[in-house]
Amino acid sequence: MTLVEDTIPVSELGTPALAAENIVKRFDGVHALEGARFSVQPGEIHALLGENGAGKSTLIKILTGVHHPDSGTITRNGEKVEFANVRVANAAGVVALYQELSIIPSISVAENILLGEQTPSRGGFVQWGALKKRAKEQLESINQRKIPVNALAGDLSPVQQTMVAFARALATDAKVLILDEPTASLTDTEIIELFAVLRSLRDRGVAIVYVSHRLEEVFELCDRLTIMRNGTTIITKDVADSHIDEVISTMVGRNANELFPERGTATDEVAMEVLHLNGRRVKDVSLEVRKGEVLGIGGLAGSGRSELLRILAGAQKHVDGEIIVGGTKLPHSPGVGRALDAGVALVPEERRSQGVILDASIQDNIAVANIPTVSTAGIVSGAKISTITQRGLADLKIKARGPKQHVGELSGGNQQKVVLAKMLARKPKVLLMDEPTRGIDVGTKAEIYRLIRQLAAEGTAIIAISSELPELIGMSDRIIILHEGEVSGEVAADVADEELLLSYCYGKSQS
Amino acid sequence: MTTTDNNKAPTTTSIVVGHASNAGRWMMQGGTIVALVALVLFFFLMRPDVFLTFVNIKNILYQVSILAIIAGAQTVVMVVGDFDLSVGATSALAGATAGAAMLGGMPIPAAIVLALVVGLLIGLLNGVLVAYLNLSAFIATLAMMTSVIGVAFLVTQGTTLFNFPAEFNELGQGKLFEIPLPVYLAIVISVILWFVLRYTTLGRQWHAVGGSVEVSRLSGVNVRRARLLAFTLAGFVSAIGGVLLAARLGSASAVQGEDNMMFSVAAVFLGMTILRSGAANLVGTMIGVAIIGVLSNGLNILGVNAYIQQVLTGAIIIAAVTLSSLKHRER
Amino acid sequence: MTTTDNNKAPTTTSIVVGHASNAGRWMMQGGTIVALVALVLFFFLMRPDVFLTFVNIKNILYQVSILAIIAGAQTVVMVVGDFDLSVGATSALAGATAGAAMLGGMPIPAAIVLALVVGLLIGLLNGVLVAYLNLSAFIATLAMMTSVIGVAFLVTQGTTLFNFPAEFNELGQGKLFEIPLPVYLAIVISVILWFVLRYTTLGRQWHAVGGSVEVSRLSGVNVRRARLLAFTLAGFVSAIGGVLLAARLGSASAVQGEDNMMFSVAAVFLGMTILRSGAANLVGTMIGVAIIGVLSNGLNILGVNAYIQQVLTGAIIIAAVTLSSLKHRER
Amino acid sequence: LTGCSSSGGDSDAAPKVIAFTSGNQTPIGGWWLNNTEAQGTELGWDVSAIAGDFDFQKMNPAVESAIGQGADVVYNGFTDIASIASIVTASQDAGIPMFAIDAGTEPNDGYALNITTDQQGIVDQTLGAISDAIGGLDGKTIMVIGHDPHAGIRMRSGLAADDIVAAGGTLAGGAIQQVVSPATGRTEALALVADFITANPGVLDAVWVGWDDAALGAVQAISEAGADAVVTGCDATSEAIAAVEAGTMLATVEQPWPSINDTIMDAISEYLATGTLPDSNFEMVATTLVTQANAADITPSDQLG
Ligand SMILES: Nc1ncnc2c1ncn2[C@@H]1O[C@H](COP(=O)(O)OP(=O)(O)OP(=O)(O)O)[C@@H](O)[C@H]1O
Ligand SMILES: Nc1ncnc2c1ncn2[C@@H]1O[C@H](COP(=O)(O)OP(=O)(O)OP(=O)(O)O)[C@@H](O)[C@H]1O
Ligand SMILES: [Mg+2]
Ligand SMILES: [Mg+2]
Repeated sequence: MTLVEDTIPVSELGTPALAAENIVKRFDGVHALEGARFSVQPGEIHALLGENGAGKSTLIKILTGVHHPDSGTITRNGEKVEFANVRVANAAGVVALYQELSIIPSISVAENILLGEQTPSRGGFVQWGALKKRAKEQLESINQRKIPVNALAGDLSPVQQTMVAFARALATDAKVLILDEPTASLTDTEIIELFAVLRSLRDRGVAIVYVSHRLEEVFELCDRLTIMRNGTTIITKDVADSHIDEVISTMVGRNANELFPERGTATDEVAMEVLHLNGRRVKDVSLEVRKGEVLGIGGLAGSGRSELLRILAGAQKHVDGEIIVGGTKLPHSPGVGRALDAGVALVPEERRSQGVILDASIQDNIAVANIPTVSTAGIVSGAKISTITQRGLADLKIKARGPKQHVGELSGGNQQKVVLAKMLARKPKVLLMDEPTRGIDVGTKAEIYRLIRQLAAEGTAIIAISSELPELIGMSDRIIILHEGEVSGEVAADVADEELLLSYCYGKSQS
Repeated sequence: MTTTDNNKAPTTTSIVVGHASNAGRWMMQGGTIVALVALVLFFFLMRPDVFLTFVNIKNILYQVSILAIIAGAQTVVMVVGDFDLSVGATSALAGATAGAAMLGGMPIPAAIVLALVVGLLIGLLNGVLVAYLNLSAFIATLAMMTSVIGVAFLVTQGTTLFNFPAEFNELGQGKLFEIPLPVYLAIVISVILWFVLRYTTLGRQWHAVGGSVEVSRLSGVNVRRARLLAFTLAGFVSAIGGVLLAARLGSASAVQGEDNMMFSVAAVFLGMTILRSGAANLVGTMIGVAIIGVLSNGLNILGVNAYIQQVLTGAIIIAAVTLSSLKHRER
Repeated sequence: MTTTDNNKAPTTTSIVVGHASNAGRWMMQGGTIVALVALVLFFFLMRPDVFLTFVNIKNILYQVSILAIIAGAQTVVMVVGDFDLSVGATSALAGATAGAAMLGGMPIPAAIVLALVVGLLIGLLNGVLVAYLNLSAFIATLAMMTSVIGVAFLVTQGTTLFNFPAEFNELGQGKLFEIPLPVYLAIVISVILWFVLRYTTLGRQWHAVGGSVEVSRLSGVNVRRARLLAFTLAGFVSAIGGVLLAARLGSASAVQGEDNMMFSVAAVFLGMTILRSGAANLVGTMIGVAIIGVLSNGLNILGVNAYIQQVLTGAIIIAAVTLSSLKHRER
Repeated sequence: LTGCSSSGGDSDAAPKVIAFTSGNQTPIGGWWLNNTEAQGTELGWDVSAIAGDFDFQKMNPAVESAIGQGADVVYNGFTDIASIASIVTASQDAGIPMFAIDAGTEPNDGYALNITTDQQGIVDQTLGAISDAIGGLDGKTIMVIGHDPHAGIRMRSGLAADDIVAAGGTLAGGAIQQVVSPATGRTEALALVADFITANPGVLDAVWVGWDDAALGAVQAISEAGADAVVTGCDATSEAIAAVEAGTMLATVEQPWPSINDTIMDAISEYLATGTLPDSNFEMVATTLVTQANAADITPSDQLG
C-alpha cells in the first residue's frame, strides 16, 4: 500500500466545524476521559488515534449526544452546544457511525438506510416509493448496487451489513461525519470504495473524523491526526509531518518494539489433521498443522474461513470429512464441549456476541469454558476459578480493577484478552483464532503476536484467520488461502508476499 | 485491487431476493396457517352441515371480535419488542368505567370517552414505566394488571354493573346486514392498526425499535417516545375492546374478559411464526385469533368437554408454533 | 513494552473496590431492600403490638412458604434467561394428582412420588419445547399452563378434593418447635437451590447460558441440556410446592394457588434488581417473596379493604422496581 | 377446652368470634362479612373478620393463626368444607366450634351448625317453572350449565341433570356443560349456547343454569339466535330479576341469606351464653322461586346492604 499523494495539509485553520474542550467523563468511578480536547475543520479527514481504552469511542459518543460529559464544552461552528441526544446532534449535522453499531436485521435494507428522522414521509405517513428510491441512490453512491433494498437487512452478509450502516451515515447529509473503526470488518475492495466516498465528501467541505487501528489507512486517507492516551489528548498534527513509528510510540507512551516477534521452529509432530472436510460453504478442505506451528488462514470475506474454524471447534455441523487431533479421530460434529476436551479451542470472530458475556465478571467469563476442569463431582471450586483467573490476568496483562470487574466495562483489547485467557486455561493442543486482533490497538496487537509465538514455542498448534495480509504474513509460519470454500493456495510465510496471497484470494490457484 | 470483487456478492444476494419477493416476503406458509387450515378442514369434515354455514361463521366472528381488538393492541406492543400483560385488566376497567359513568347519569358518548381516556392513561403509565423508567415490560405491566383489577373492583364495588342504556348495548349487540357490529369494529380497528404499523413513520419506528433498541437509538430514532406511544395506543385500543365487551354483554365486572390477556399473547405468538423475521405482525395475529376462535367454536360444536377443550387448546397452540419453528430450526 | 504500563489502573481501582468487595458485590442496597425495610418499619409503627410479634412473623413465614418454593423454581428458569408461566398450574396438578391418588387408595409416599414425577415430566416437556424445539419460553409455558390446568380439572373432576390421610396433611400443617413444617421445607429447598445455583457445574452453566447462549455454546457448555434441566428442575420443585400446598390446605383443586405464578415472577423480578448484572438470584427472590408476604400480611392487619390491597400491591411492586432502576438509569 | 370458660361470663372479656369468608369479592360474601361484624359488635362480641379473596393459601393460615391466639367461635361464610380442611382441623384441635352459612352441601362433623339452602328444593322450583313453560320435560332437550369447582352449583346441577333425565328429557350435549372460570362465566355460557343452537337448530327447549351470571349469557345467546328456549338461573341478582321482569329469563331463585344469618347468629349467641350447641349440625332452608309474578317484591342478593 502506498501513501497517497493527495493529502493536503490543513494549514490555515478557521473556525472548527466541531470542537471539544476539556471533556471529563467518568463511568462508575472509571475515568474514561480526563480533559480530552479535539477539533475538526470543514473539509478535512481527521484521524483519532489511541490504544484500546484510550477513550476514542467515549469521546465520539459525547460529541454526538449519546453520553453527556461531566464537564467540558462542545462547540459547533464556534457556538457552544449541548446535544441532549443523538437526534439533536444529527439535526445539527453531526452524525456518527459507531463502533458497535450495526443494522436492524428484522427490517428492510431501505428502512435501515433511512431510519428515524430520515424516513421520507408526508403528514406522518411513510412514502415507500421515495424511501426505496433514496435508499437505492445511497447504495449507488457507495458503489453497492448489488444490495437489494427490499431484502431484510439480516439476510445480508456481514460485509454488506456494514456497507448498509455506512450508507445510513451518509444519508443524513452530515456536515460532520464521524466513523469509529468503519473498516474493522471490511475487505480491501470495500475499503477502497469507502475511501473514495470519504475523499469526495471532504472535497465538498464535510468534516470527517476517522477512528482506526489500521495506521496504514490513516496515512493513506487522513489530513491530520489526534492521538489520545488514558483519556487525554496528547497531540494533534498534520499527517504529512508524522511518521508511523512516532505515532505508535506516542499512542502507547513508549517506543514501538518490533511488531512481529521472531518466528519459531515448528516440530514435525502433527497436532491436527483435517481430511476432505465439507460444510455449507467449505469444500473439500484438507490441511494439517504441527505442534509449535502457526498456520495462517486468509481469504476474502465470505470465503468460508470462519466456517472452517467453527467446524474444527465443533461449533458447527459439517457434512463429511475427518478431523484428527493428536492421532485420534474426533467423532463427527463433536460439539464444542468434546472438541475442547480433545484439546481444540476457538477464539471466535465476534468478541461481543460470541466471546464474552458482557454482563458477567472476568472471573465468571473465564470459568465458563473451564467448568469441567474446575469442578469435582459436579461441585465447582471457587478457589480453582480464582487461581486460573489470577493466572490469566497476570499472564495476559489484562488491565482491570480485578477479577470481579464486569467485562462490559473493559476496552476491546482487554475483552479479547479475557477470551484468550478463558481458552488458554484449558491448555489447548490446537488453538483456533478467528481474527484475533480485530479492533485492537497496535500495542495490544504486538502483545498478542508475542503470545501466539510463546504458545507455539510451548508446543501449541495455532490456526489463525486474518483479513490483514501483513498480519497474516507477519504472524504465521505457513499460510493457506481459501477461495469460495476451497483451498486456493498454500505458501510458507517467509516467502509470501501480499501480491501472491491476493491472487490466491481471488481464486487464481497455485499451478 | 479491482472493483470486480463485488461480483462475489450475487450468489448470496439472489437467494435472499428469492425469499424477499414482495408477496412471499412476509407470508410464508408457516405451521400456523397449516394449523388453521387443518382445523377448519377437520371441523368441516366432522360437521359439514354446520361448521362452514353462514350462521356459524358469523358466530365465530362474533365470538372473536373483542379478542381480535385486544390482540391488535397486544400486537402493537409486541412489534416494539415488549409485552403488555395488563390489556385484559385495562379492558375490564374501561368497561366498568363506562358502565359506572352511565349508571351515574353520564351521557353515553361522554361515558365512552371517559372509558377510553382511562385506558389511554393506563397505557401511558405503562409506557412511562417501561420507556422512561426502564422497567422490564413484564414486571411493569404485571404489577399494573394487579392494580388495575383492584381499581376495577372499586369502580364496580365488586358487583356486576348492568342496566345500561339500550343505545349503548346496541353497540355490542346491534347488527348490520345480519352481521353484529363488533365484527365490523374489529375489522375496522385491525385495518387501521395494520395501516398504522405499515404506512406511518411511527409504525416503522416501532418496527425498528423492535428490531434493535440500541441501533435505533444511535440512528436517531426517538426510542422512548416510540415505546411510550405503543403502550399508550395499546391501552387505548384495549379500552375500546373493553367498552365493546360491556356493550356486548350488557354488563361489566372487574374480571370480565380475563382470558383475553392470555389469548391475545398466544394469538400474537402464533402470528409471529408466519414471518421469517419472527416479528409480531397484524395479519399473523388475526390468523392466531382465528385459530383460537375456530378451535373453541369447533370443539363446542362437537360437544367436547370444557376441560378437554382446555387441554387441546394448549396442545394445539404448541403444535402450531412447533410446526413453524421446525422450519427455522437448523442453525 | 514494560509492565509499568499497568500502573495507570490503580487510581481507579481503589474507588471501585468499594462496590466490588465480596459482600457488597452481589448485594447492593437496591430499592428492593429499601422497600422491604420501609414496609416492615411502616407496619411496625402502625401496629407495634402485633406486627413484629413471634406469632405474626410465624404467620408471614407460613403464608409465604409455598410461594417461596415456587419462586425458587421460577428463579432457576429465570437464571437461564427464560420464564416458566406454568409453575402455578404444575403445582396445582401435582397437588391434585397426589390427592386423587391417595383418595384412590395409593399409599402416601407413592402418591407423593407420583405427583413429583408428574411435575418433573411437565418440566421436561417444557424443556424439550424450549431447548430442543426452540419455542419461545413464553408461548410454550403459557400453552402448557393452559393444558395443565385442563388436566388438573380432569384429575379433580372439577371439584376440590379433600379428606386426605392425616399423616399427609401433617406435612403441611404439622409444627416443630412452634414453627410449621412448610417453613422448614421452604428454607431447606431454598438453600439447596442456592447451593445448586452457586456451587455446582450445572448452576454455573445456567448462569453462563443466562448471560449469553452463544458465548456459552462456543465455550463448550451443552446449552440445550442446561436449559432442559432448568425447566425440569423447575417443574419438579413446583410439584413439591403443590404437594405441600395440598397438605397445608388439606385439599386440592385445579386452580389452587393460581396466583403463585404471577407472584413468583414478581418476586424474581424484585430480586433481580439487587444485582448489578440484573440477573435472577435466589437471595433476591427471597427478598421479593418477603416483600409480597409482608405487604399482604401487614395490609390485612391494618384491615385495608381487599380491593385497595390489590391496588397497593401492584403499586408497591412498581415502586420497588422503579427505585432500583433509577440507580442504573444513567447510561 | 378453652371455649366454655369465658362463654358464660359477660363481665370480663368480650367473646371472640372469628368470621371468615373466601368469597368477599362477591356481593353476598361482602354483605355477609359486614353484616356479621356489625351485628356481632352490637351483641358485644369481639369479631375479627378475615377476608380471603378466594386465596386459601393466604386465608387459611390467617384464620388458623387467629384460632391459635384464642377464640370462642369460628364462623365460616360461604366457604366450602373441602377448601378449609386445615381450618377444621385447627378449630377441632383448639376445641372451638365452627358455625357456618352455606359452607357445604352435606352434613359434616367439622361444623357445629351449617345452614344452607335446599338444593333439591331449588332444582324442583326451577325445573317446575321450566316444565310449566314448555309443557313438561318429557322428550325435551335441556342444557344444564354448571361449574364444578363450586360445591353448591355442582350439587344442584347434578340434581337437575338427574331429574331431567328421570323425567324423560335429554341433556343437550349429552352431559352437564361446564363453565371453566367464573370470571368469564357469562361469555362461556353465551358461546356454549350459541354454538349448540347453531349445531343443532331448533332442538333446544330450555337452559338450566346453576347461577345467574352465566344464565344471563344463555339468555343473550338465545335472544340473539332468535330461539325460543327458556332459561332459569339461581341467586336472584338484580340483573337476573330485571331479566325475569322483562320476560327474557324465565325464573331465578332467591336464597334467604339474611334470615339464615340471623338464625345462625342466634345459635352462636345461645352457645356463648349457655355453652349449648344446636341439636342438628346441618339444616337446609327453603328458597323462593322468582318469576315475573313476584319479581318486584324480591330484594336482589347483591343489594342486601
Ligand atoms: N458504558 C461504560 N461503562 C463503564 N466504563 C466504560 C463504558 N464505556 C467505556 N468505558 C471505559 O472507558 C474507557 C474508554 O473506553 P472507549 O471505549 O472510549 O475506548 P476506545 O479508545 O474507543 O477503545 P477501543 O479502541 O478498544 O475501541 C475504557 O476504560 C472503558 O473501559
Ligand atoms: N449468505 C449468507 N447467509 C447467511 N449467513 C451467511 C451468508 N454468508 C455468510 N454467512 C455467515 O457469515 C459468517 C462468515 O462466513 P464465512 O465463514 O463464510 O466467511 P469468512 O471467510 O470468515 O469471512 P468474514 O470475514 O466475513 O468472517 C458465517 O457464520 C456464515 O454462516
Ligand atoms: Mg472504541
Ligand atoms: Mg470470518
